[in-house]
Amino acid sequence: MATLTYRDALNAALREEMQRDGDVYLMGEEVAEYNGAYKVSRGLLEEFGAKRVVDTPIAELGFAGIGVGSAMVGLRPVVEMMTWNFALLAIDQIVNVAAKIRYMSGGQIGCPIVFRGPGGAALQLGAQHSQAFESWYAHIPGLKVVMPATPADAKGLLKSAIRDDNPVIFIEGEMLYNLKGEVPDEEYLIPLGVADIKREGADATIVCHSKTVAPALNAAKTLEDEGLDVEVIDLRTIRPLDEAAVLRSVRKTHRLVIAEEGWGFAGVGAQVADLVQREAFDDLDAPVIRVHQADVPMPYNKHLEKAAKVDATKIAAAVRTVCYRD
Amino acid sequence: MATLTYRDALNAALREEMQRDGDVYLMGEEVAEYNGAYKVSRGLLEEFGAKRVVDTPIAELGFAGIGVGSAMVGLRPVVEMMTWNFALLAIDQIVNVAAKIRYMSGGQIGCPIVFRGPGGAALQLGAQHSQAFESWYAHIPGLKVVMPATPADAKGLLKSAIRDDNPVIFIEGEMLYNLKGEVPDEEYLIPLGVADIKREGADATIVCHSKTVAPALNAAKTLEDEGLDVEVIDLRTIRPLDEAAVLRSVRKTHRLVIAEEGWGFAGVGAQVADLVQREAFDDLDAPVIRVHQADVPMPYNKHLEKAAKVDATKIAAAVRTVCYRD
Amino acid sequence: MAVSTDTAPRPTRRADADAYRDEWTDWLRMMLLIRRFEERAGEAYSIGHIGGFCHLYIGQEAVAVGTISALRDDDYVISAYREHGQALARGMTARSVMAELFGKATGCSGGKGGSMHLFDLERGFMGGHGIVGGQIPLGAGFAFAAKYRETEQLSLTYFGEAAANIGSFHEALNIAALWKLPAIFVIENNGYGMGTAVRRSAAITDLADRAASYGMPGVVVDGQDVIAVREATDEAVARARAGEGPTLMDIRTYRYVGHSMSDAPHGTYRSKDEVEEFRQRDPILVLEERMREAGLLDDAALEALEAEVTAEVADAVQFAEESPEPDADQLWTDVLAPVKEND
Amino acid sequence: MAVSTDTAPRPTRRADADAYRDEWTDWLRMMLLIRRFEERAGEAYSIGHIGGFCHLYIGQEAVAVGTISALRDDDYVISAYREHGQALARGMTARSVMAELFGKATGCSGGKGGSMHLFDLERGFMGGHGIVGGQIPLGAGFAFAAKYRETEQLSLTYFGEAAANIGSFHEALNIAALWKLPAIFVIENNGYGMGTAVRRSAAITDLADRAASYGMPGVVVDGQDVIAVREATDEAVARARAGEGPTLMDIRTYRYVGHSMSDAPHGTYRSKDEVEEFRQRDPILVLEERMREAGLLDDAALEALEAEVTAEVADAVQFAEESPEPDADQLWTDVLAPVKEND
Ligand SMILES: Cc1ncc(C[n+]2csc(CCOP(=O)(O)OP(=O)(O)O)c2C)c(N)n1
Ligand SMILES: Cc1ncc(C[n+]2csc(CCOP(=O)(O)OP(=O)(O)O)c2C)c(N)n1
Ligand SMILES: [Mg+2]
Ligand SMILES: [Mg+2]
Repeated sequence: MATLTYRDALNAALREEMQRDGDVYLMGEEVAEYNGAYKVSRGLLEEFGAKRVVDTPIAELGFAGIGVGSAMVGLRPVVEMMTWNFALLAIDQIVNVAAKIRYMSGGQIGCPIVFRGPGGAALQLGAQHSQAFESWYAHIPGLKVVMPATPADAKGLLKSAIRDDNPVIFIEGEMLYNLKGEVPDEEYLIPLGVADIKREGADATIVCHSKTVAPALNAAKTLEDEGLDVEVIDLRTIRPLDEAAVLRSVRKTHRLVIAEEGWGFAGVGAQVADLVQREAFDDLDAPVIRVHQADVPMPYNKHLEKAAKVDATKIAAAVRTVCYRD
Repeated sequence: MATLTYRDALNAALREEMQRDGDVYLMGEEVAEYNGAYKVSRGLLEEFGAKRVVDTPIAELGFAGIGVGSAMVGLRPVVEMMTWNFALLAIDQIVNVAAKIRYMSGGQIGCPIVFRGPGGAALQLGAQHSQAFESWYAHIPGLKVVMPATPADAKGLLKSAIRDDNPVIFIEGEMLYNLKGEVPDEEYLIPLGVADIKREGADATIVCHSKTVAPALNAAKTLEDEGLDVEVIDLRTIRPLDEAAVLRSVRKTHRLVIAEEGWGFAGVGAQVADLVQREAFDDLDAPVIRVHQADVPMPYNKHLEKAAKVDATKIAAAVRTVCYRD
Repeated sequence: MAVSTDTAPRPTRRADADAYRDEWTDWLRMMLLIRRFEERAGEAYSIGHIGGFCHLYIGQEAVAVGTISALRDDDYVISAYREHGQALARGMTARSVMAELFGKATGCSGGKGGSMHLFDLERGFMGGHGIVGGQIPLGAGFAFAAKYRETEQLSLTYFGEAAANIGSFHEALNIAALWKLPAIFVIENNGYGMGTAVRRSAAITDLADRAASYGMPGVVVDGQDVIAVREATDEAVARARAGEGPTLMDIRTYRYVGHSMSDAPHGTYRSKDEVEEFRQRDPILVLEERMREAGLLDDAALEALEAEVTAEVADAVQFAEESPEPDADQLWTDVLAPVKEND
Repeated sequence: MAVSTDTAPRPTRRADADAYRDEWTDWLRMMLLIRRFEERAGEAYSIGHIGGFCHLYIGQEAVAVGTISALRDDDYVISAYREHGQALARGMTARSVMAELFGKATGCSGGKGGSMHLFDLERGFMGGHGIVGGQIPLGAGFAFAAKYRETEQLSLTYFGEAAANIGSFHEALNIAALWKLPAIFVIENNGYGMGTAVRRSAAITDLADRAASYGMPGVVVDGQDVIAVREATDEAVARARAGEGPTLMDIRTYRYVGHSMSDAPHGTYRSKDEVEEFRQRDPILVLEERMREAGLLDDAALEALEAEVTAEVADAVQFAEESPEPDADQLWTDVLAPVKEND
């Protein structure tokens, strides 16, 4: 096992898949000569050349559509969105073409494309640059939505996403890029649609994904000292959702907290709460509680931003509540 | 009380508000000379002239931004989206500017704008023209989301939306435009954020909005003959959600079905289910059940389309389930 | 022709009028087929056999026939929602297109696409798209793939003149020119976007001039003269094949019918007289006369062609009527790719 | 200057070089203020007093000063995220801008906006926007409102040259020209969008030529000569006020520093030499020399100005440091308008 950053794990996944399949190419703003705004594509231009590592103008709608078009005829583009905030400009191509082309064409035309880049907030980037849109994409049939929390998951899931024959929304995190973790040396894939138990526990379940996984694990550690044994389930893939994994855990612990980075209304957590109350109604010993961003545009000021964000303290408090420990 | 169509009720609301306030203007594709693609703006060009009833090129991002800009400096635009499907191209201006400008500017700059037009499916318009995006907009702090189901509500809510100092997403329905109903003769407003009990009942609650209100009422009629007394709550406004009205009803009936037109994953119904299990956990005698569109892009074929859509039969079946009558 | 004279078709043919004469009969036949197909589609729509939106191509036939006849079989074609004519010109059978309009399982999209979403991957017919301008970046994407694979294929992208005001036009053309993609962008300029004349939606009415913003050639073409259309397309094709990059064609034509079946042929935005005037220079008549002059067509031959296409369309309608509806389980298929071994 | 010579600033001044001489001192002072302000902002960023993204304006001062000096107080100004200089040129105090960068309650956006989101409604400074191109339709919207109200106000919209490739540029300019809105669109052409030179992102490098797609005048302006900038802006202002519609200005300038504070001044995309070469024609030096020639400036006067602006900036930094953080409840305010009686 080597220790890699999340950034380098993604870089390795891209490199391996580009070596493996000549139809895979990377396109986006600053991905080539600049090595990527967040350096995820470092070195790929040198290795694969300008034909397969393509710098684009600032034209999200245009290059997303070009990527989708090339995927409709069999290439396997990886389209980098410098951040997912900017993908709002491209969302018509993602939702109206990538997600629907197979269905509209009666199964004739596929769209094996990966849209990837950092989502959610970093530090003090302000309202327009700090948004988590996973629940939007997960709302759309025809898309898959993947959000790795660790370097090992990032690599294995990105490789699977690139090999998947469907459009995949792959949401990373600027705050995760420097996260270090063990990554297997040999090649491996992690299947899409399979959640991961990041920590086993018996008293309560925390369902989380992406940036809420680390705080959830910290909260679990804190609660351990308080005599609470908490299970932490990392969804890893938001759509398709691993419903069985969530239900299995809740049927064991009877208590559930859902932590997500984004806003609450019709967020991913709302869907998980709906699922659990519907499928595990009698297993629940307490209402499901959600932890999510303050329901406001993200403020610039660092104290206000901190107050707006999900953290281990807020998650731990929610777990105490579902365990009637407060 | 006069009997008006939903279309004419909207038309009357626009006319009255434009007469009342010279800062209110209507802008969009084909709204002026063509009287609107769905004739909602019929006659407004003649009455108010080309300065206040403005035909635009096909450039949703551009004219949405122009509308937002004019609202930032105090005009009160009503921007018609020919359908909400096309608003995906304008969503950056709606989400990144209209919804955030007040917050980002520290309260200096408001955005009193209404975006309106038909949402959801009509008949056989295919995958790209048959989408319900209310859960997306309701996810965004800074926006209000309004979806009237009747002519009277359409008129009263549109007038309030135009007078509201916030950006309002006003979603109509092509299938509702010809719906007839009683509309008060004297001027009236219906406040945003207040649900309406469309039918009182004691045994179960159906929460619905827009196009699912009529089928919900039909289902209630059917179930009446089966001895079930069903309450029908029309949300009318999705954001801010009238949580009190929903909880009040559930605490009375102890059983809830949520019916919405759109897709299920992280839909409006997921949020309502989450709310109810959280706030009325012990009042529920059965899990909350949701009825929504089949989780697929909308097919063109009329039989497949019918099968994909929510109808009274599906809603009634769900009510029987929560009442353990099946 | 008050409102739209500024974009009215005008003669642009330059080369020998006899050029392509061995293809004329095929072209005439195809234009007739499209015309009759659309007429029958209109009838079927009015009696409820076709649903949703239905946008007819009547009056614009020379554009599809003149452009597509210049292509290789492995080139890519993509259009908007007014694409029946292009689908037929690309060699899709009247049966498969009519059946799709009827929503039948035998339709080119299995009944799941409909009039606005015709697809035939085998023939490189990539739709059929309903969001104005959405197909423009996609067309550039096919050209990107062709260049990536060095296949010398090209892509032909159709859109209405009103789509030249939307962002995707600008973004796609800039990138296509910057990367010298083998693409041809065809403004199918029928003078109106729904009820809006060009000069009410575009700050300049000679849309070909917008090519200069991307350093690509822009040409105005007489869309009612199939020979002129083919001539201009050949040049664009040559550029694309030679790796010289994209061309923007502003092909001037006219829509005789309403924007869609739910729209009257004329109304507040254009007069009956205007429509009548444009009908005088009908693309089918223009070629017909040229062929008669050249002694390649007489009444008998024309009647024979008419009989052929009428029969072909009648057969297509019958086929569509008799074809089965898609199975109920088709609702759930084609959302995602069939599950395969990841490796 | 390999990579970006194709868009390098070149002299464009036409009128009498003495024009505006009574304003020169103010301009020099403002350019110096911006320069020193940005230098101090850079320092404050490196020691963590400023967070997030911070895009400095160093090298581009003449653009903001030359354009904004031509405006009326009630005109509207809107820009992207590289807007500190324009905010100061518009008369916002160094205190209110620096405090905003520090995220303090006394900042022009109450600490909730930050470097990319400076606002001052009173001065018609409408932001500070972070989505490339997003401000272009907004600027057209202010012009729409001005025309609607017949106030003879106009809007001045800044964006980088890389934004000229995005859809909103095309849509907004077409509509603004079609409706003859009193708008001025300024391409602040510093040669690069992050690490991408113009010729790698635009199919043509003379972006002013894109004005022709909208039938509006497009002018190339020497952005390092504040007099030339003002001269060209006056013409655009005159057109707008006269109801003749928008103008596109391609103002050629150069960014001495990195794209943002997290980016090096030079790297793979441009050489140290190139940056040095451009620094030779510094906008402050250009005016300074002109003033010396004209006998309007000597060392003493310059030192006095320097001392003034240095003190002003120092005061702004101290003010920002000592200002309070926003109250915790500010997290929840300004999401929606304060509830008012709906009549
Ligand atoms: C983005 C978008 N906006 C609006 C519409 C509604 N609409 C469909 S066709 C059309 C007019 C298009 O005109 P043009 O591009 O000239 O094509 P034509 O119909 O004349 O062939 C409009 C406004 C749409 N489908 N997509
Ligand atoms: C729509 C969008 N895409 C990408 C970005 C990331 N980004 C921020 S600035 C920038 C470069 C813009 O260059 P230019 O327009 O020339 O302005 P400059 O920074 O040179 O002043 C990019 C790509 C963004 N903010 N918005
Ligand atoms: Mg047209
Ligand atoms: Mg730049």
